[in-house]
Amino acid sequence: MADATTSSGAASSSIPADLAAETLPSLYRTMVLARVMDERCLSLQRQGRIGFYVPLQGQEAAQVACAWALDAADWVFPAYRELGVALVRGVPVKLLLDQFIGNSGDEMKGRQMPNHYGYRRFKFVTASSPVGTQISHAVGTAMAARRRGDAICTIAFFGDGTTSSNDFHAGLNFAGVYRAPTLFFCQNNQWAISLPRERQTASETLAMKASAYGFPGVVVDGTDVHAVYRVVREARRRALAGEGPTLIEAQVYRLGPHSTSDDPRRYRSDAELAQWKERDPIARLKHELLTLGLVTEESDQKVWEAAKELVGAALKEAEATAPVDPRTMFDDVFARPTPALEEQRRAMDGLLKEGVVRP
Amino acid sequence: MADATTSSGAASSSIPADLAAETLPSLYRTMVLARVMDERCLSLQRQGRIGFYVPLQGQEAAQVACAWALDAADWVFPAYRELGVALVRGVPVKLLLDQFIGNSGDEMKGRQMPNHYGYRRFKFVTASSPVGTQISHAVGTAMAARRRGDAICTIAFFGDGTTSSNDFHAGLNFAGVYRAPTLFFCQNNQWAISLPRERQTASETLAMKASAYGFPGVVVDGTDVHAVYRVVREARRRALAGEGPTLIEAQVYRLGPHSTSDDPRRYRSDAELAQWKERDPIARLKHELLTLGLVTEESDQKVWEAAKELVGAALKEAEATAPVDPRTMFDDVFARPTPALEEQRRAMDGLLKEGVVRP
Amino acid sequence: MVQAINRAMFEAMRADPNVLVLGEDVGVNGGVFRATEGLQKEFGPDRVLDTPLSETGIVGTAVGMALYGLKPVAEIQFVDFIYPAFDQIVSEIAKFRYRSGGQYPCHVVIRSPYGGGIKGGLYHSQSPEAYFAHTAGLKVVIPSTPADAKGLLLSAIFDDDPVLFLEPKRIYRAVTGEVPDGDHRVQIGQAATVRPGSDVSVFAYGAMMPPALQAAETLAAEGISAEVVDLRSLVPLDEAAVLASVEKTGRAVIVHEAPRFCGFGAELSAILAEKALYSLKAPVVRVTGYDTPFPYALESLYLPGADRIAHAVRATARAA
Amino acid sequence: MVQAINRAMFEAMRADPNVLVLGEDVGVNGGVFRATEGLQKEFGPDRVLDTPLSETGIVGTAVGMALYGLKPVAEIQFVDFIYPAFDQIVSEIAKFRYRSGGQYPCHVVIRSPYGGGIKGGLYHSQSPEAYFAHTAGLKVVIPSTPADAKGLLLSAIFDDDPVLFLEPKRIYRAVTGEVPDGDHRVQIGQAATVRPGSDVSVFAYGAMMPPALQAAETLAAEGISAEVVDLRSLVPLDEAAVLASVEKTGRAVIVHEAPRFCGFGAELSAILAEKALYSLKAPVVRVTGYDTPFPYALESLYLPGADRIAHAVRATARAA
Ligand SMILES: Cc1ncc(C[n+]2csc(CCOP(=O)(O)OP(=O)(O)O)c2C)c(N)n1
Ligand SMILES: Cc1ncc(C[n+]2csc(CCOP(=O)(O)OP(=O)(O)O)c2C)c(N)n1
Ligand SMILES: [Mg+2]
Ligand SMILES: [Mg+2]
Repeated sequence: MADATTSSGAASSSIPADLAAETLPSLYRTMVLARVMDERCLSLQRQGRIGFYVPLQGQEAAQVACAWALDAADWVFPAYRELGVALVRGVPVKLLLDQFIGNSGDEMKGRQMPNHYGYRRFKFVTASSPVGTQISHAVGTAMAARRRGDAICTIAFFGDGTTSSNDFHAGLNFAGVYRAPTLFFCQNNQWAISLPRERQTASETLAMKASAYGFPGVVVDGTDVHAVYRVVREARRRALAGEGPTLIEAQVYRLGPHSTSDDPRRYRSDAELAQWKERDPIARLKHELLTLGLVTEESDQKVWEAAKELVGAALKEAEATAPVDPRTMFDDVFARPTPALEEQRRAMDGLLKEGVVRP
Repeated sequence: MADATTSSGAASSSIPADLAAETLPSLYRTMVLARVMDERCLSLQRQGRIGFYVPLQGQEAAQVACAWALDAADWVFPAYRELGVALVRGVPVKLLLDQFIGNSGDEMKGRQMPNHYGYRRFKFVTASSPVGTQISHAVGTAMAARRRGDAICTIAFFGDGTTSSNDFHAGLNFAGVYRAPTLFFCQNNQWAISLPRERQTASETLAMKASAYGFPGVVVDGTDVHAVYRVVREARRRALAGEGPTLIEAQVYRLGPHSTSDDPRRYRSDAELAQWKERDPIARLKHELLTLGLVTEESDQKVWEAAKELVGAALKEAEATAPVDPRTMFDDVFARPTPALEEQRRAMDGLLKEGVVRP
Repeated sequence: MVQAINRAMFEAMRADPNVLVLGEDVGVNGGVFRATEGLQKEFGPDRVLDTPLSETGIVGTAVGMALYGLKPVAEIQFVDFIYPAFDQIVSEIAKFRYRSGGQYPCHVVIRSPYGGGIKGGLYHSQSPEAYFAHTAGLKVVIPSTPADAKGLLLSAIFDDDPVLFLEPKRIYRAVTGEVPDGDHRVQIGQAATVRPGSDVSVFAYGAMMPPALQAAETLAAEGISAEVVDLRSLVPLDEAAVLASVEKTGRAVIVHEAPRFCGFGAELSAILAEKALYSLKAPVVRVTGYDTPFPYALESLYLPGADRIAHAVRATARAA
Repeated sequence: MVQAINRAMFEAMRADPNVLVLGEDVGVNGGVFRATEGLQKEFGPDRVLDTPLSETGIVGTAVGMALYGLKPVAEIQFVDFIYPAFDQIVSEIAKFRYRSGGQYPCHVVIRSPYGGGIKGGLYHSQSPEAYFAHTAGLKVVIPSTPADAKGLLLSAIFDDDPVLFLEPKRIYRAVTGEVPDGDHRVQIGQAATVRPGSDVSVFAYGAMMPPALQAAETLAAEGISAEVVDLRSLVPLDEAAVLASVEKTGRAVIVHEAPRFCGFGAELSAILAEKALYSLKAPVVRVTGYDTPFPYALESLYLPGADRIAHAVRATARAA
């Protein structure tokens, strides 16, 4: 989606105050691409072509509009569900699929489960699985950038459940004390696996937790790209103006399962799902584009087809990419392997050569 | 201080709405006893007769009035500074001194640093050093008691600095979600070692952090026994009525050093100290008692002397108590020592008998 | 095996109203591996608690419950996520009885799936048993069969001490076997000599038992008799069984998934170097995970398999 | 030693504006052991940060700073309080470079006083080095002299990898010695044979070095020649030095304060049992803390002292 990225806010350092009508189609295309990839990956997982997948359906507007309001120089600290953000940052689809497959094209070198990626050049920091740990990283990076005099902000993405984590508390508290230029973007998708939002915490909103740390919290409709964009933009302005951090709670809904290992019918009702499906962010934006005359049913069809083609071509490439070299297992534990690691590498090599073990 | 305990609220299960005038002298005597012990222990530490000490000066009113509002059946989860609470619960002075010395009379069996004590029969749970861990314990115990149908509450004591801990966040969040009958009693003594309250967190008050967990927080003047008593009593009523937890921020001042290892002149001004010394809670209550005619300068003199005698006699006893038996080192790791521990005990015994090591 | 674990919790909860279960997704959802399936339906949401997403809170509140006399069984969804609770485990659970002079036992059971083999990558594959085995005051138990899983978990729940119960998720469903009904208990602290042998002792536990046994089978055909010992309990360790085996065979191979350096195998080896040196006819070899984080794509190379184990046993049998 | 550590931080901060210090009470107060004394005065509160009371936050923000290219030196006031940061250390610091395919090095230095001997009881005396040594991706360094403390800390700060730098607080002031001025570096990963000998190898580190050396002195008078090796760096371990010493002496005694079970000594012993078995003339003995939490009143019995070490070396020298 070269188009989405180069024309996106991410590439420009002067971020406009509102989402201009002419950017909407580009933003929409990125959302569609995310949806198309999501569906493709779910089916790849069912076919055993990738091992695992975490879908983002229902959260595309929140992610894409939020990322749109950032500068390319800002640092993003994602969790595992931020495909929409990655696309806006410019991460090529092929690279993501390499990661999902875990092949030699994967910049994570096949070491992580699908969805746990990061790309230094896109200022999109490699995610881990333990929830919340990225929150205090984002604060530290923001403090470091300010020390260096770099006019950027950092942003941590996380879910409603993650507000219960240790790092939510520590990270937001440090951010408040040091007035770190950090945005905390909480996608409240109503569920943390099987735990509904209202049993995650007794606070009325998640946004109001910010007051415990001395800075503002804002609730925003995460299916409304305009609202999300404006809120993020204002938070970013505050951050760079030295006014401190902001907690943003984007209210969305996870339309799919938590991951391909999850069956949401065990814990939530079809009625609830149906209700939220009516607020599908992609349908909503499409409706707006239709109204504005920026898209027709036919041109929309083409947007979807283009996305499918893009993903299909990238997948073909990714599946043709060689597997990871076993010898790389011992790299990057340290900057240079220790003698003990070199010895273990030789031992494994020996086992491979003798045919005791197979790659 | 048999008197202070038996006549205190702790011993009775019907806790009066207000501190009756006739209980004030008894409450005052407990505060004086705490102050006397404190000063004695500071000097014992200087003389090398105990290894370490954590004083409570300035926090007597908050602690004693709070404990007064509890029932003997309630469970107390202290930190290391809660001498005033321990005295109200009825812990004998001799037993505390045994702990400070770490002798064979110490119910902790000489295993912990001074000030880290607990007594099951007084429902005063043995403290550890890592700050905050007791907060989630108090929540779990409250949930357990409710499950058993026991009409009690639990109370966690901690300082302003401890609001930054992981367990503050986890404990309060669980308490909010499960509406646990727990009181969170934060003694904001303005300092966490050398860090002033306003750099601990950017929130305006500590009490307001409760709203992040969906329950009320209250600020109270911790030098005013009446105010503290009333606030705690109401929080306890709420807890037992199923209305959930309360966070109480008692504003006090640590008049002494953080511990005998600390020199507060390195980080705070004499002026600040002098200002707070004027609000010494003991002087304040004495003034009230004088006004009410419940004490005279002469009878007050006697209160102090009685406390000194009590402490002196207990100290004599405690210092005459035998040291701990080295063989006990291997007890209580598990309910019954494992074969490996028995082997280590035999090995140490052998070393002792051969004179290789000395107790 | 996962059904056996589920049965153990049913039995324990029926037998004793003090037993309760708490953790993330353990209630309505029945646990992400279905280990707690059906419990909430039978015992209600007050005894099978779906908790907020905080391991600190899960373990911290479990401690408070245990202090009051309940027997909480806390689930950590993957042992890779136990670290937010590390302070509660190491500073509190392991030390409560000791620091209070015996006044406050703290019999929390923490159940958690561990280990590789399910394509879980760095954060859904770890084997951190050595951390806990090094922590004085904790028992550490790892079953390798459904019957042991049930028997050891029941023993753990009714033990007087805190127990970390690590479940080899890789063989949750793969390994089957008879599971005795009712209050079946397996005593904690006893190893099982699963396959007697005379040439080399192989020590393993958890998900490493199937490949260890498979290796022994292969080697038998080659005329090498491997004795395979399932440790079952790392703390307390059945040192007598370990020493007896090596005194017989004179040779030892130790198998675990965790990285080698300072892993549990080091302790076993050190015990042999101290107490069985004169019986040793060959170097003590460890077949383990490598000293790297757990790699996703290369997990089958990272994890000890039957071939690697057999290779090491063969070399050990021949060494002189 | 504490002054040497202080000097190292001054040197590093003067040399490189990317170095900063953060932790509880490290600024105005200069650290509870005065290790950071004077730093805030010279470098200001933006480079020497007094943090809120959260080890999670200290280490988590330090990670973020390191990702951006700073070189944060985080102080954990006592290593007993490192557990709230365990998740950040084990899940994040140790694995960042690896999981990102080398894109994100994470060179955080964590300094922390460890060990007994100051009447600190359970929570101001622990020696948890084995936890970290078992964690792939972390370097673990423990100096025993002021010169090494300075040289190793400077190396740690300018290393490309994360380093846990454990300081033997018991000898912060007790042990003195010349400290070279300026940019004095001691390479991480090299042991020091502090006292050569021929009969028994004694391996120790940190605060166990003085009693180990004292024991060697006592034994020399008895005609037993003990070689005393200061490991200095547990990860990477100078395995060559360990093996060379035991190949020479044929006998080994390992000393540490931490509990024995699964302690660092187990790894040393296991390396010997695997790679030096045929050189070993006597069982490998560990002189360590007992497998209990750290006791307050009995700490002098708990901690290995010169007499206990000498006793073990004597027995090892005589064993045949
Ligand atoms: C510390 C930790 N505990 C448990 C898990 C297992 N887990 C993975 S995602 C998840 C729920 C997260 O919910 P939320 O923060 O709302 O994010 P969402 O998945 O809804 O986007 C859980 C419990 C984990 N990854 N990390
Ligand atoms: C987890 C942890 N980190 C650090 C310490 C060291 N420490 C002991 S007390 C203290 C300050 C506590 O401040 P506060 O909570 O305000 O309580 P106060 O001492 O003022 O009563 C610190 C940092 C500790 N005990 N536990
Ligand atoms: Mg969610
Ligand atoms: Mg305080």
